Amino acid sequence: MKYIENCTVNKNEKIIDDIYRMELKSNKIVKDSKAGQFLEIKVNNLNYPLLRRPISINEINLDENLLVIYYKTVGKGTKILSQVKKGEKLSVVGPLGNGFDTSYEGLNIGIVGGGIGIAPLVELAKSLYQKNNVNIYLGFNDKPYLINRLNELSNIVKVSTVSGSYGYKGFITEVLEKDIKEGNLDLLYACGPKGMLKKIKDIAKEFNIRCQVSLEERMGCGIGACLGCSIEVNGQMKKVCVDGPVFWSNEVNLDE
Amino acid sequence: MKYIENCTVNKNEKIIDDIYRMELKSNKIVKDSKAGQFLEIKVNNLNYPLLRRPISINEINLDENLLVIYYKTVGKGTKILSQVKKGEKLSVVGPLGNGFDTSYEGLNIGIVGGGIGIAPLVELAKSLYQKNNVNIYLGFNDKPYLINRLNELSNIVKVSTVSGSYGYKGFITEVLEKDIKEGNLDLLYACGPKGMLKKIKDIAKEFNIRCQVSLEERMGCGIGACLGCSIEVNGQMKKVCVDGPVFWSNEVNLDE
Amino acid sequence: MSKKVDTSVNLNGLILKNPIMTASGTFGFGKEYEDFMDISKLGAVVVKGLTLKPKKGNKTPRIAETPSGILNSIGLENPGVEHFIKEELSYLKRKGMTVIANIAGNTIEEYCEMARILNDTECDAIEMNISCPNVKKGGVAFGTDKDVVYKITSEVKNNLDKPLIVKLSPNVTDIKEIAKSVEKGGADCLSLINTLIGMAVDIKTRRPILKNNIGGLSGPAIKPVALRMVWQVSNTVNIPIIGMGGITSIEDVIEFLLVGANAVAIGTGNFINPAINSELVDKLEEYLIDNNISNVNELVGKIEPY
Amino acid sequence: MSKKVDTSVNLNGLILKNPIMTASGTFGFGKEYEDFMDISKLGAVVVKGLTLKPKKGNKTPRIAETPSGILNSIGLENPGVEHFIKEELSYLKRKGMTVIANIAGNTIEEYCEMARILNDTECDAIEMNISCPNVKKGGVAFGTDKDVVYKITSEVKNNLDKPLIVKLSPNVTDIKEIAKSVEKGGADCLSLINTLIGMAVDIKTRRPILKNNIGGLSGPAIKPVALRMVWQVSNTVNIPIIGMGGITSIEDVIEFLLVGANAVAIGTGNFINPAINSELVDKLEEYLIDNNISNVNELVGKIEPY
Ligand SMILES: Cc1cc2nc3c(=O)[nH]c(=O)nc-3n(C[C@H](O)[C@H](O)[C@H](O)COP(=O)(O)OP(=O)(O)OC[C@H]3O[C@@H](n4cnc5c(N)ncnc54)[C@H](O)[C@@H]3O)c2cc1C
Ligand SMILES: Cc1cc2nc3c(=O)[nH]c(=O)nc-3n(C[C@H](O)[C@H](O)[C@H](O)COP(=O)(O)OP(=O)(O)OC[C@H]3O[C@@H](n4cnc5c(N)ncnc54)[C@H](O)[C@@H]3O)c2cc1C
Ligand SMILES: Cc1cc2nc3c(=O)[nH]c(=O)nc-3n(C[C@H](O)[C@H](O)[C@H](O)COP(=O)(O)O)c2cc1C
Ligand SMILES: Cc1cc2nc3c(=O)[nH]c(=O)nc-3n(C[C@H](O)[C@H](O)[C@H](O)COP(=O)(O)O)c2cc1C
Ligand code: FES
Ligand code: FES
Repeated sequence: MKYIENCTVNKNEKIIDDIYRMELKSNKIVKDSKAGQFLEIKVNNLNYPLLRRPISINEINLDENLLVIYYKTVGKGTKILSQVKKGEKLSVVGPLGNGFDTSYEGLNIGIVGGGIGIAPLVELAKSLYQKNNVNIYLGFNDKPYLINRLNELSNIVKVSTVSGSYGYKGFITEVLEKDIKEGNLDLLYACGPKGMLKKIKDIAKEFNIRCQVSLEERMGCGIGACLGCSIEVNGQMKKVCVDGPVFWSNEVNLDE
Repeated sequence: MKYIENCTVNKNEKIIDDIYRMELKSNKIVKDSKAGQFLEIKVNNLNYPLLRRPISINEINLDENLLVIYYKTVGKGTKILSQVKKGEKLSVVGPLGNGFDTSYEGLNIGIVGGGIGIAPLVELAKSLYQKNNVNIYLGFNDKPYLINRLNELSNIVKVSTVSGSYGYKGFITEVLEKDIKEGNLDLLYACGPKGMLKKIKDIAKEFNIRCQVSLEERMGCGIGACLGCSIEVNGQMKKVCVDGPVFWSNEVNLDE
Repeated sequence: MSKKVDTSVNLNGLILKNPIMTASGTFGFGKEYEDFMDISKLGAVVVKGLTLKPKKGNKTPRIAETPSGILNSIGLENPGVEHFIKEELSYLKRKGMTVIANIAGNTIEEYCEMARILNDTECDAIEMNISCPNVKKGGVAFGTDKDVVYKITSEVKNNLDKPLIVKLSPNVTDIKEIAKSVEKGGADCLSLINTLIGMAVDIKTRRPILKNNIGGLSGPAIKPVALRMVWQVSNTVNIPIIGMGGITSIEDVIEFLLVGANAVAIGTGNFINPAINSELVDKLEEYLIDNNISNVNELVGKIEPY
Repeated sequence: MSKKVDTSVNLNGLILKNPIMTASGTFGFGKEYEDFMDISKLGAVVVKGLTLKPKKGNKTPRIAETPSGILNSIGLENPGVEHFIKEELSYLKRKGMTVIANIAGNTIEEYCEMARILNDTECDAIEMNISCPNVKKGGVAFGTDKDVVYKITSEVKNNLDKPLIVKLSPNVTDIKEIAKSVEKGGADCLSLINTLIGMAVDIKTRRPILKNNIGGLSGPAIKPVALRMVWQVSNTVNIPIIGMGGITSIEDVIEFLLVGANAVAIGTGNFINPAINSELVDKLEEYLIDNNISNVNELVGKIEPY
């Protein structure tokens, strides 16, 4: 079930540079949410910016009825979001999308994230950890974040930065590829920039590993009504907002 | 000289019902301002609402570099203004308009205000009081405001309310007319709803008293460039934003 | 609410329990909104634009945001008219809803064939989109030439017993002229406006934001143009008008009724508030009660121009 | 700024030191903005639309706000072309500015007469407004019929030695066709877009907000339509284009240049930020430096469509 809910902002703080963390109080959406789903947030109550902004769920906190999100300020909408104060209310539609398929046990799992795409991996790790052996691979440009939280929810976290300021210097897919070659990953999950997803899709194909990728697409409605986000999946039109955002990497075309 | 200035909001508080008072810190505009002039305020930094809002100067406080305004929440712009917090900044253009002509001494002056039109009369009374005998006439629907402040700046303040909750029950123009008949007013100043201004114009004409009225018009630029606010004054096109907002009542047509 | 008000409207024989409709292409086939409201409250549902055969539409990105508006270049992705009849129509009819099928074709004959097919179904009326700016061989020419508009309207009408609504493109020099041709062609009702043609640019990549380069502009930004066109057309023709373009509030609804719309449709507004359609049904009733208006039709065309 | 960049543009012989201009009707005769900036920094000033005789314009209200836009129905209030020449032109020329006189007429002969009068002055070019939607007997017909557009352009050009810029109305079915007629008629440059025709309604009084009932829509709301039209026209004609419609930021300026505008004009943006024009001159220079572009013309038309 999807809801429109007026959520009170419980916290809104800068994490590093242009990345912010927000806690939203929720009574309805929080109860139906799962890893990999997203919210459509109206950043103010004006007709400008007009559309809601799609933001992934970072964590579902059922004890305190909180939905946590991480977002990067890239344009008008996210900049306005970063100025919202504790106690203010935001209109949120959710939970949206299919989420990750986490019905697995006893597997060697690789979770790969890049940049702001790391946000939804926390709830994902939560739902896989302990039932599986969870290896997390995180790629940053320069400054890492969320590493401590993910350490609590996995067997190992490996980090790379392009600048070399932390962890391996280079792309995280290089670390992943090395591990796959040496070790034994049964299943991959990935979220991050398109270039990274392409590379992971190729790796998954080469080594014949199943891989779920979370995609982004410009959205009108977020609920399957406008067909703004349709992509071809296995020859059929699928909506990123309801049939995704998570797809099997071998079924989607990432080259366009 | 007109300026664009980023003014910090020093105070923003509700006075009664839908009437708010705001103090703006100003270093430039405040120095060149006079009674009857106005400001063009951008209520947020978005393209919606698009235009600046014209608001009269209520008081000029040169000691503390403050511009005070009173405003009524009638639509989107003023509603957003009412939510601005102390410490935030607003882009203000001003001082705009001709202001009242206050170059008079030793006269029996009547200052008449209705509703939110009372706001600019404070600075006006300040500039006339003590050089003249200042009688103030204020008309409200129900709840009065600014009476105490105006009492400090005048010889007498007379008040009416339509509801009868305070002062004379009825229109303030009735009180004014009675005083004119009995006493001896040499000069009138008026600001308020069009209906009130029309009545005062008629009274001024009947008793042959000179009268300055402050008008409102929908504005584009506020600085004389767009011709959005042009009205015919004595057969010539005049701009409310630069040639006004104050005109001699006998020269303007208030019937349209 | 104790007092009863009459919100029903009669669009030349097509009776709606209230004048609040959904705009084609923004409400899917209705189901998508069922988590947010009881869709059977609505005056009518106009479904996504249908073509004779299924269509995959344009490549993404298909949506771009603009100041108080959006551009779309969906390109009429739809499962085809047959699929609609089999899978979607009966579901909506079982809920007792008034369903309007929006159709788009590449040739007059295609429009006529779809009209014939839909004529034998439970759908309540057909809205003919002669204005979709996204399909290269399609809409544009049909919607902008008054003679073609007359021809297509009269031919489709000949193939149809159900009410025919013709939806106009705003991308024309003289909307009144087009509206007159539609009326002459025998349409029962007009619907306006479709989207204005626009473009958005990404200065970082130096490419258009839409893969289709251009798209249709909708949302609050276009409301002034829509109001003007509805007003001009309502002063020109005698058939009823469904007004749309940028509606996001009850005040917007009243504005459209005042300038002469007999009913209104909400498009982009659904994306901002997915419950807007049913909220507007309630708010319209409240507005009528608060303003002592017993029948919504009393508002239609009641603007007093200068 | 140490590095030097070249911001000058050549509009078919009319050379501007930078491509930032003011849009007619939004910048008065220039003086109004002198408290806010050094107006001599601007590429050119396009003055308020002039008519042969002084005009009082329409009744107020003449301005209405709409979502991310405004409607205006000034109705060409102006002191007449003779007054302009005597009182305003020399002042601007003494500041070394490039001054473009915008003209509007009721007949082709009136346009020609104004062209002849202005030809003998110091003004640098003439922008012919064939699109003002506010004057009932005027603009509309001229700007929307391609044959009339050809005729008026060529006749005015015959009466003029100075560069002739023709300003197009967006309220047409096919802007490319009109642009071609203007080019064929011998114009040196095109300017687009003028305002879209719109309407705003006050539901409390049940009257239009504008005394003129309808008005011209400008501001950010129309930017997508303006970009699309500039793009289409720049792909159609070979004369330079001055692009405008909703510019309020340097990003907007770059968008217009990319889709093919050789220069840009800022209209409604002046009302929101009265210093915007001179700020954009600085920001354009910064943008070029930051992006390692040595000449602004390198941006013109550099969009890569799909
Ligand atoms: C399913 C999904 C989940 C996402 N999760 C997150 C998240 O957890 N944290 C985060 O920081 N970002 C996330 N994004 C990206 C985020 O939606 C955009 O960064 C954001 O919409 C940009 O808005 P803006 O106003 O700041 O930028 P602008 O560029 O001003 O936005 C203009 C328009 O483009 C759209 N847009 C711009 N970038 C994107 C994008 N990458 N994807 C989709 N639409 C876009 C906006 O929604 C808006 O409609 C997600 C996107 C999707 C589709
Ligand atoms: C010279 C002058 C001085 C003013 N001084 C004051 C003052 O001191 N306190 C105060 O409360 N109000 C004052 N007003 C009126 C004030 O400008 C409007 O109430 C305000 O602009 C409404 O904005 P809104 O967004 O809330 O309403 P909306 O109705 O949403 O505004 C829509 C548009 O109409 C314009 N508009 C609406 N009402 C008026 C109006 N009465 N006059 C001019 N434009 C209007 C707005 O500026 C805006 O462009 C003054 C107006 C003028 C012209
Ligand atoms: C995403 C989207 C898809 C649309 N698809 C169609 C369509 O298939 N057929 C049609 O006639 N109109 C279509 N339209 C136009 C709308 O029905 C409506 O005429 C227009 O958007 C103006 O209304 P609005 O401003 O309320 O959105 C579409 C609009 C949008 C935004
Ligand atoms: C108040 C106002 C007055 C205008 N007057 C004229 C005019 O006299 N002549 C003209 O050619 N265009 C006139 N225009 C149109 C502008 O020059 C410009 O083409 C249009 O506003 C689009 O640009 P913008 O969105 O930046 O305002 C006027 C626009 C406004 C807002
Ligand atoms: S965003 Fe509307 S269908 Fe996906
Ligand atoms: S508001 Fe622009 S001239 Fe007065």
